[in-house]
Amino acid sequence: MVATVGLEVRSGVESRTSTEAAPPVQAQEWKPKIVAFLCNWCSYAGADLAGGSRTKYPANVRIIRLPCSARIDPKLVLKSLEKEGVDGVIVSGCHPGDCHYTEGNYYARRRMLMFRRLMEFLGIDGKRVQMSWVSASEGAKWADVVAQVTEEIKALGPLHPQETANAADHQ
Amino acid sequence: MESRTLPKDRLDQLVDALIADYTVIAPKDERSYGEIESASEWRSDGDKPAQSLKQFFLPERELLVRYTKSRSGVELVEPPSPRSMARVILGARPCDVAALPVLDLVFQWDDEDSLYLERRESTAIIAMACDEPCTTCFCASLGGSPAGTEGADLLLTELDDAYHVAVVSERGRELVDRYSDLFEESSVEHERQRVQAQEASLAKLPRQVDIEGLDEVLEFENPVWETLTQQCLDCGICTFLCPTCHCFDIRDEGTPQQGERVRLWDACTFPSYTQAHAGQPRPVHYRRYRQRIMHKFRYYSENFGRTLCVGCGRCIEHCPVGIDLRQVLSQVRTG
Amino acid sequence: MQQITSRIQEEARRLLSEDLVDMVIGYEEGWDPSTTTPCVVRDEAQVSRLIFDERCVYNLARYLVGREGYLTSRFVPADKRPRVALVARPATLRTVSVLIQEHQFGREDLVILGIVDGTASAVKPDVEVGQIEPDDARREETRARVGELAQMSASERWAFWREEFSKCIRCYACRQVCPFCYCEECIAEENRPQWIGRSPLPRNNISWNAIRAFHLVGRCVDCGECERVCPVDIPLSLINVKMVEEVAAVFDYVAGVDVEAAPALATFQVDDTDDFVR
Amino acid sequence: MMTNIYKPYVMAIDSIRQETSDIKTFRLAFRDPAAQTDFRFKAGQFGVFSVFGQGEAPFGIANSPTRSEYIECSVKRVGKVTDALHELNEGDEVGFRGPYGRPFPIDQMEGRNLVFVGGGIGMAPLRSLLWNCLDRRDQFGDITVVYGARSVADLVYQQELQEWSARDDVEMVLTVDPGGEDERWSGEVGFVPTVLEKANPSPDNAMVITCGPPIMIKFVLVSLSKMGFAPEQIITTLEMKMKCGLGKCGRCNIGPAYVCKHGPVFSYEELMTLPEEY
Repeated sequence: MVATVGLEVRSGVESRTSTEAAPPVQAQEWKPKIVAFLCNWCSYAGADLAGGSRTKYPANVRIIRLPCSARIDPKLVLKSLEKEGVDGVIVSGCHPGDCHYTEGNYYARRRMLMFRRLMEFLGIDGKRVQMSWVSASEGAKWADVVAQVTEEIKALGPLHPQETANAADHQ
Repeated sequence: MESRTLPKDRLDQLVDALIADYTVIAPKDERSYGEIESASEWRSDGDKPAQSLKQFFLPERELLVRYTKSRSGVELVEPPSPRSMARVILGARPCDVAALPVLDLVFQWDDEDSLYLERRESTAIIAMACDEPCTTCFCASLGGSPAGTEGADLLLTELDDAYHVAVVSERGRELVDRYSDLFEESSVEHERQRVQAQEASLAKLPRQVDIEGLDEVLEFENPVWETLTQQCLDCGICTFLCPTCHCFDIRDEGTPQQGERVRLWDACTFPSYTQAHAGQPRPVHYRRYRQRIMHKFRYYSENFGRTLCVGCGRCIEHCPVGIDLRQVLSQVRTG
Repeated sequence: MQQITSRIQEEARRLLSEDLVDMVIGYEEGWDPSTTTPCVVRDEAQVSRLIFDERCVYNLARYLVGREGYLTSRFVPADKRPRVALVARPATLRTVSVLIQEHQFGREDLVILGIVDGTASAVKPDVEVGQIEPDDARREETRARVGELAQMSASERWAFWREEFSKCIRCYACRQVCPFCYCEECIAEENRPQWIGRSPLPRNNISWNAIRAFHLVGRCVDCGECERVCPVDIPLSLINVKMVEEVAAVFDYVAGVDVEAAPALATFQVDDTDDFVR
Repeated sequence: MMTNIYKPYVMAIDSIRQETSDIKTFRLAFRDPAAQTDFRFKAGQFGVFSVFGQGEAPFGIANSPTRSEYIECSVKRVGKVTDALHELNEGDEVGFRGPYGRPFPIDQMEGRNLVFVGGGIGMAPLRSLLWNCLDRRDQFGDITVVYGARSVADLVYQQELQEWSARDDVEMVLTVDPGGEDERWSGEVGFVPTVLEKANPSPDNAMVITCGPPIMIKFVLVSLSKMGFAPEQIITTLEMKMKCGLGKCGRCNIGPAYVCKHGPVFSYEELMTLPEEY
């Protein structure tokens, strides 16, 4: 089933200070951790369908449900990227025209495009902030999206301290 | 005052000797003082940096205590005592140095703030007299001068071929004795050059402001406050860059399992400074700016006998909208 | 420049004497000859304080908005707000256009004594008091540096900005000087939850500067004040100008050019590009 | 070697009592018994309590020094730290720094009649002093307590109110704001200042100790002067925002006074010399 994490971001949640060097990556192969913000009506239902029909897809993703893709405020994406263990974010909503609130995904589309451009200019690879349209019936597509994004981010390497150390980001 | 002479060609030797024995902090660029690894990193001729020495005694973020929660309960770990790191501040301007004894008063009041005071005890200060005061300097109005010795252990004054070294404190003498081979006895000629150099720079001081008896004149009810600095934007530049402003916030950063309780710079110009559930006693700008002036020029001297300002002029130089404290102090007096 | 000053004083005297406005927001001499400072003249006899020259760089539109803004103050009932005349540089004209687009106040709420430089602006001054050269040099230099940064690799840019933002002391001057940062309570002040870490750690500073830059997308008119006032010289204009270029390229929109238009991120087209969406 | 004055004691929550819907009283015991034995404080002093990870907040110590085998504080759920405190359970650990501030001038009160005037959670510091006086009852004259809250459900320390009412050496006057009463309520109905005037305690050889919301204090002071109480006879404790509690951080500075060092207990005479900023 879909493991959901309530959007309960405890205030002041910041793990270790970044002034200390983070502990070395565990011995076995590094696995990216991806936060996925799903709109409740389409993408979350799609992810639920994927889980319900036992579709296999990488478990690197932590899903957070929100009423609409327009509610996915870049501060949520920023807070996720700030977390020491997070390496990428997926924002997913209904296909244009299907939005339960009619135009939410249109606003989200513009907003995420500009946010990605800003992140890229600040030096965070655009592949770390991905967006997708997944409808309630597209369980399979959701599984593909997660698989592809996981591969892309695995190629980019970890976003946090180790990343600046061994600069895995290749252009 | 006892003095020595340091030939110019031996300055770099002195700096390298200090770097070998101490952590040496000196002006690095026009932005801030910083730790230097070699004599070349010290920018000895420019104006005072935008940031003062405050950050080396009251850092902008300072660990107070680190907490970790385990099954046996919360474990608190204190930061290591700053006493362990011996430091020398080199080439500090007299106004920045004079600010430290003013700050000592509040941090010694009743409960001794060990984090601040141990840093003070473990840091020797070699000041450098100013030869070119800026257009915004008004140290003389606060009893200081471009060659002020207050708070310094040694004061260097640049002469033609050497530096005049005034030995101000016991710690200064220890420094001079430790590197005695670099110093020479001070000559009458050097003394004459020092007096002449210091008078020359004093003459270059721009228009000063009259602080005499200001603390009696400052009235809370004076209507002039309401329009005095209406162009102020309530940012934190004048308080953060001020060498004597010391207000701070205490916050926890981390998870309930582990994290740090830290002290952060804060500013009375920020609306959130006195925001409380019970209400906001200073909701509008003029009440906050009035507190800034009253605290620095009246309340601090009523409590500690010293004005909380050294006339360095940073709040004037860096104010985003060109507010000049000298003008504010003269207008609030005439009122 | 001298006759711009006299034009401003002349207009101010007329407006105040005929009781058309309650105040004129402009520039006056500072205590130190090298500086000027914003001023508010309410009395006709004081119009001689108003001046204008190359030292007068502040974006005075900032004083119209925000919690204590003359046209939006939370402490003054709407019907008691003053009638304002504003001395407006070219960037201030564009700023006023965007603020009107964002319904902060109406065009009729203020009299503008404008100094123009030929750049496009939806809002025209009520009285044109002078012309100055556009600051093309600064603009070109900023654009060139944005270009340089764009050539770098992602990790080089990341290193560049991480170094720049680690200097940030969180004095919030960039926010306080910006006419578009008029929120009653900024997200940086929220502590339940604490979206932006309060202490000046590199990662908190990056989040602060990123969210501030994002909140200006499609709004910033590149008046350059945030970069000018930064006490630790962070090149903030580079980010703002880059996003101005992106918004222009992707949505063919420039802030402040059309008062009727909706800001870029406050509207949409059904056929907006979504080539980046899976 | 100087001690780190910001390092808190670690306290375990011994018991939690739900006083009202949004007020809880916490009874805390030092984890380190040695710290418990040599811990001394006086009625009217406060401590800075903290929930690790959320922050610190100052609260008056609500129990009496004569019963100091523990520390009690009553906390109203209003903000980030108080929210976190209300989430805690018995056995959890919190931080405590203190005791700080100037206590009630109990020695000046000896041999005098005492009038306690409390409102809402303002009863907490008064409770500390009241128990202190009751444990040395013979050293004081008449004791009158006028205490009110918005409604019956908002009255704190309900059992103790009964206990005090049952005593014959204390005159208890309880009230709720108009509309706050319920069918079983037998006390007064009216705002504290009006009920105080009705009780009309004599100002001769008397002192008043009052604490409550600022609006209540304002009108209580008016009533007290009408009843002939001189400013130096009236003692209050300020609910000013404090942070370090040690006179360093500057936050509680009003006029020449630092509330955390020169207060929080002030006579009304002293308060009148301070600017109206609390």
